[in-house]
Amino acid sequence: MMAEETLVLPHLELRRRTAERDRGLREKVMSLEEAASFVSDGDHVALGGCTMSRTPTAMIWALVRAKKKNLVVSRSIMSSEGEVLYGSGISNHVITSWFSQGIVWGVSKVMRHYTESGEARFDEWSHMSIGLRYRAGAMGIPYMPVRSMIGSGVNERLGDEVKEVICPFTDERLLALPALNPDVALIHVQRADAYGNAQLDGLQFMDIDIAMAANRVILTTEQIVSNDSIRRRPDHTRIPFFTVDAVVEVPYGSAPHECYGVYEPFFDHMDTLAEQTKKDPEAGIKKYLDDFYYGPSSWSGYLDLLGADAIVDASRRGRSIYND
Amino acid sequence: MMAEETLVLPHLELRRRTAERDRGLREKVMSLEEAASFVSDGDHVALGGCTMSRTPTAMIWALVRAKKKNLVVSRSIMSSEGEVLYGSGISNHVITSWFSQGIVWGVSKVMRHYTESGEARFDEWSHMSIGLRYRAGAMGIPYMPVRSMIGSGVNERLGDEVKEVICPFTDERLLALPALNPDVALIHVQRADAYGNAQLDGLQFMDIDIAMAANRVILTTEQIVSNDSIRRRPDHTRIPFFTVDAVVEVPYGSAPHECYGVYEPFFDHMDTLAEQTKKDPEAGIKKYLDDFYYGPSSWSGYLDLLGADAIVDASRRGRSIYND
Amino acid sequence: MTERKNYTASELLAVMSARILKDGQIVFAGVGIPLLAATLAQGVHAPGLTILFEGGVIGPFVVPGELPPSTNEQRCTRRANMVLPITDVLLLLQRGYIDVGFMGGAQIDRYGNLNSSYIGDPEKPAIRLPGTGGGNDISSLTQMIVAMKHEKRRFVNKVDFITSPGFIDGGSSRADSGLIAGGMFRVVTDLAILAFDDDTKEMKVLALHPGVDPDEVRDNTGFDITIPDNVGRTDPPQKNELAVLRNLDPERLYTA
Amino acid sequence: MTERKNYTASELLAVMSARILKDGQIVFAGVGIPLLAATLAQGVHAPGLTILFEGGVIGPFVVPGELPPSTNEQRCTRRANMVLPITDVLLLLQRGYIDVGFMGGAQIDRYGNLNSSYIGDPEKPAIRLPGTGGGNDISSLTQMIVAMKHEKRRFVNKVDFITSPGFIDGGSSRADSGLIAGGMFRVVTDLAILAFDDDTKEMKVLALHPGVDPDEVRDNTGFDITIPDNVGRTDPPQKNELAVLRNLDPERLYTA
Repeated sequence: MMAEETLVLPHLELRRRTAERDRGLREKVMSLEEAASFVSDGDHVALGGCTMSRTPTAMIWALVRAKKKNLVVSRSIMSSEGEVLYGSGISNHVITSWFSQGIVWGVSKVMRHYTESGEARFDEWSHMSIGLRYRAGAMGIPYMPVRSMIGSGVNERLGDEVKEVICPFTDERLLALPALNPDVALIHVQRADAYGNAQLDGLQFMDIDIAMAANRVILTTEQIVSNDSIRRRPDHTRIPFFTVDAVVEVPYGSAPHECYGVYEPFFDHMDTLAEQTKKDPEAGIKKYLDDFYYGPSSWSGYLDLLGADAIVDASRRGRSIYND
Repeated sequence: MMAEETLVLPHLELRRRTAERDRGLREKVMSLEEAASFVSDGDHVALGGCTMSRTPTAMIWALVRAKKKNLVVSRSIMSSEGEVLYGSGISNHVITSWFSQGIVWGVSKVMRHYTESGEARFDEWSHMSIGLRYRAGAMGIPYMPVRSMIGSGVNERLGDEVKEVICPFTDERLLALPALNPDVALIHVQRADAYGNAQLDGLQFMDIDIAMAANRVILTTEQIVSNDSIRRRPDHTRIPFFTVDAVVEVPYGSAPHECYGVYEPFFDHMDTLAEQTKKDPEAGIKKYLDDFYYGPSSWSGYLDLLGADAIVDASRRGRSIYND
Repeated sequence: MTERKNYTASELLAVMSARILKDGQIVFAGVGIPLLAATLAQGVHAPGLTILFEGGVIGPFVVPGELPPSTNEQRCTRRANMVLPITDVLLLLQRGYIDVGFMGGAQIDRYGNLNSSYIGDPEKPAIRLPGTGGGNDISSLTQMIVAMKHEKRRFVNKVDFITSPGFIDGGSSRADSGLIAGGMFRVVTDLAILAFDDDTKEMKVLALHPGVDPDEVRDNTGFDITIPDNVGRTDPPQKNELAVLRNLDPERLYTA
Repeated sequence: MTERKNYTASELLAVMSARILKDGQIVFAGVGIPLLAATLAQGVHAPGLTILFEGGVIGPFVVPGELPPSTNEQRCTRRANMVLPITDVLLLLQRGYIDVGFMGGAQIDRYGNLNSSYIGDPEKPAIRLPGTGGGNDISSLTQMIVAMKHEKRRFVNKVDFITSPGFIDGGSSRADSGLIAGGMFRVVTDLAILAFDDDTKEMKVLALHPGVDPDEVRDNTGFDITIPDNVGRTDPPQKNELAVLRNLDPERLYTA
């Protein structure tokens, strides 16, 4: 388990780090490669989205290519991007509530291989507990009381990472969840301006809390829009610019996962990955990385490998949410 | 101060009350008068909006006419509706962070008259503390740790209504704010469907937390729209139907205050109220109630008294937010 | 289950689960059988039932033939009344707005505890399973219905690991641990409907499905299970129930 | 202040406050002088300064002549980058995103504590004032600038009531009380710019405005205030500053 003294950042240290950031209104558009420099080896990296939705695939792709090391990665629920983390070795420690490719493909053989062999850690928290850890971090409080996770093996296995507290008003026993302020958050959105004001359509998952909690935010976006268009509908902005350090325009930046209203998951690609990692998970995921992560010379090269047919099909299904 | 044992509802009692509510998908459109029956004498009533924005004026108007008694009323910031509460006698106990007509009219003489004479209570909390009390109530936790209000007279005067807690991870001292689950919430919105799914444009204030925290919600709305139109943009719904017990269509339901994008405050009316309550606050507010609250036979009669000129002017200013 | 039946075990599960749901309820559902059952209930007897997904969805309607692959994709939001952040939809459980949590199970024990984390010793597991997802929160915070296949390896005396708490060690141990609300309500299998004793909190048989012999339940349960002499009998799936179900899942992704 | 000046006391306040703000800062501002000053700073030397309002507004631009009546109406949201719930915008202070809180004051004491709640005994006040609004949260959670008229009845030795905490009883008493971050940074008046001693946390004069004699400050302050021999002097308001200001408030609602 994580050393207790580093589990929750002391408030003054959290503020010191935040005060150091350049939070002024300024343009911060850059390439995936440039944005990757905001992630240091050993960082705690939180991923936006959930399961196969708005996964920051392109940014993870860039971090794998940049050969980052010893990242601790947290997310509400992990899908195939978790297999990529383990397989590439950029992280052997994930914190999540559920980790497999997706229900329809059964239990992930890659996750099983790395965790059962002891090569990698998978710290399990309840879904809401992860959300409330980010939320406490976003709110600037060191813990959040909760009525869940109590009495379970999940709780027990977390040891001193959670504590019992007593409500001073009702004397009820609650669990205190430690605030989580990630070093970096990777979040993919439908649109953002050059300053980092982001709009999210559809499901928001834990992204807003993650952005507020993190010490740096790398935003990838399907589209960069003008600040003017953001200012016309300020009640549609979900992430304010001053939390954001990098903005990267990456069309299809969540593929093979979905981006609400833009494209659905690339199911055939996911089928192939599941099939390819079934027999020899390690060789299967390495080959996948060779083909899709190390092989292409650019993100467009990656999309080429997905193929125009699949892109068009995923897009048609994605846009269909607005058809009626 | 409120008796400590009733300050925070025990969790099982909160759940019992919630379980008793009819939370199925059903139509609940009714008149102001019918909706007033959801408020009982002695209830804790939370008001949505803030200062002169999205004040549930029409519903307060109905409660005054129904001669409710001994209400405890909380709101982020109180404006002239607080004067109406005191003057009508439906509440002599408000909980808020700031109470006057508005900065431009100086200190409210009505507020001063009733509080300085001891006829009415005005419990002062910090702005964020009220918000976090609603939020804790909305989250189903009995308290929320906070770093504000500490060390001030505001805190000191609240006595046992707040408690110091120690973070079990960082040993930091924090203040525990008691959850607030109002008996009834009155919330005015731009649009809602017949089931109570509500959309809010622009500033949201504390309305979402209030709706989630309360044991009953009365929604007044500028416009009732179809459930179909709600379902086309589910990410615009801010209050889910199952928290709502009554939906009342009341155009200009916040007048003389504003409703974002629909009308701005009726400044001349506010000027007149301020002037009329300056010399003899009690007589001034009584006359105001006679003229605008008891006089008209219907809400349209109230709007008649505001006058078409003022309505058109406020509407023109209100809609102008979307002009560029 | 020796007779020929005009439905699959999964269809039986979905139909029997759907019947337990009541009109007007708010149901927190997982994908697969729970979603099918809740949608079936809407179509047959509970038009005012509301489905919630842990991805952050309130009151969606599933498009037949477009069953979502998890509770976190846009297909889950079709014709929804509201979408909201994950943490907030889960907090509705904690606040007490949800009547029923409804999910599948990999392994359950006599006190209704569910395991979806580890087979074997958690320190060195034989199998690492995907984990709790929303299951722990749902089972901690509301009344639960679980739908699962009735097999000996799934119905064990004591789970290897409590991922989603039922009644822990039985008796008052759930409340004693600090979980003051919620608890297991029903387990629906392809053989029977199971409930929990009011005092001991041990699993017992409430009703057997058509053609199921009590011994079949005993043989497929890894602990001694009470089957009262006056145990109930469920009615077989009806035509209209099966018709609605097959329309929802024409490719039999979840009802093969 | 005996010389004739081409600006009002309120204009002086706005100009002197604006100069303290830096480009790139995130400023939580009240209406009136704070908003005018922050907008003035944007127009003169700090184009990348961001204004926040407690009503839930990030990065608005004020339309000249349409000053909002409070921080909670739609006028505050003109050309804003984002609007969000009140509680969440205030939580940005607690999280540490805000550089400066900037507000007016009714009564302040030698340790920078502000009172906007009660004149006289709170149990039986001579005057009940409107209360804290966001003031308590802002002053508890970030570095503060206060702009107010310099009058003896406003600058008191000890406030009747601490609505918004400054340095409480001076020294380390603020941190000792549990307020580990933030604190008073500057008080700007129509006579001087005031700061606080690093150790004692007592108010002291940093700079005098044009034409102001040290005795004028002493006469208008209700406690002994330190005025160093080498006290600074501010430059008078410049034409461009006054022009921007008068364009913002042509009816002189806040700068009469």
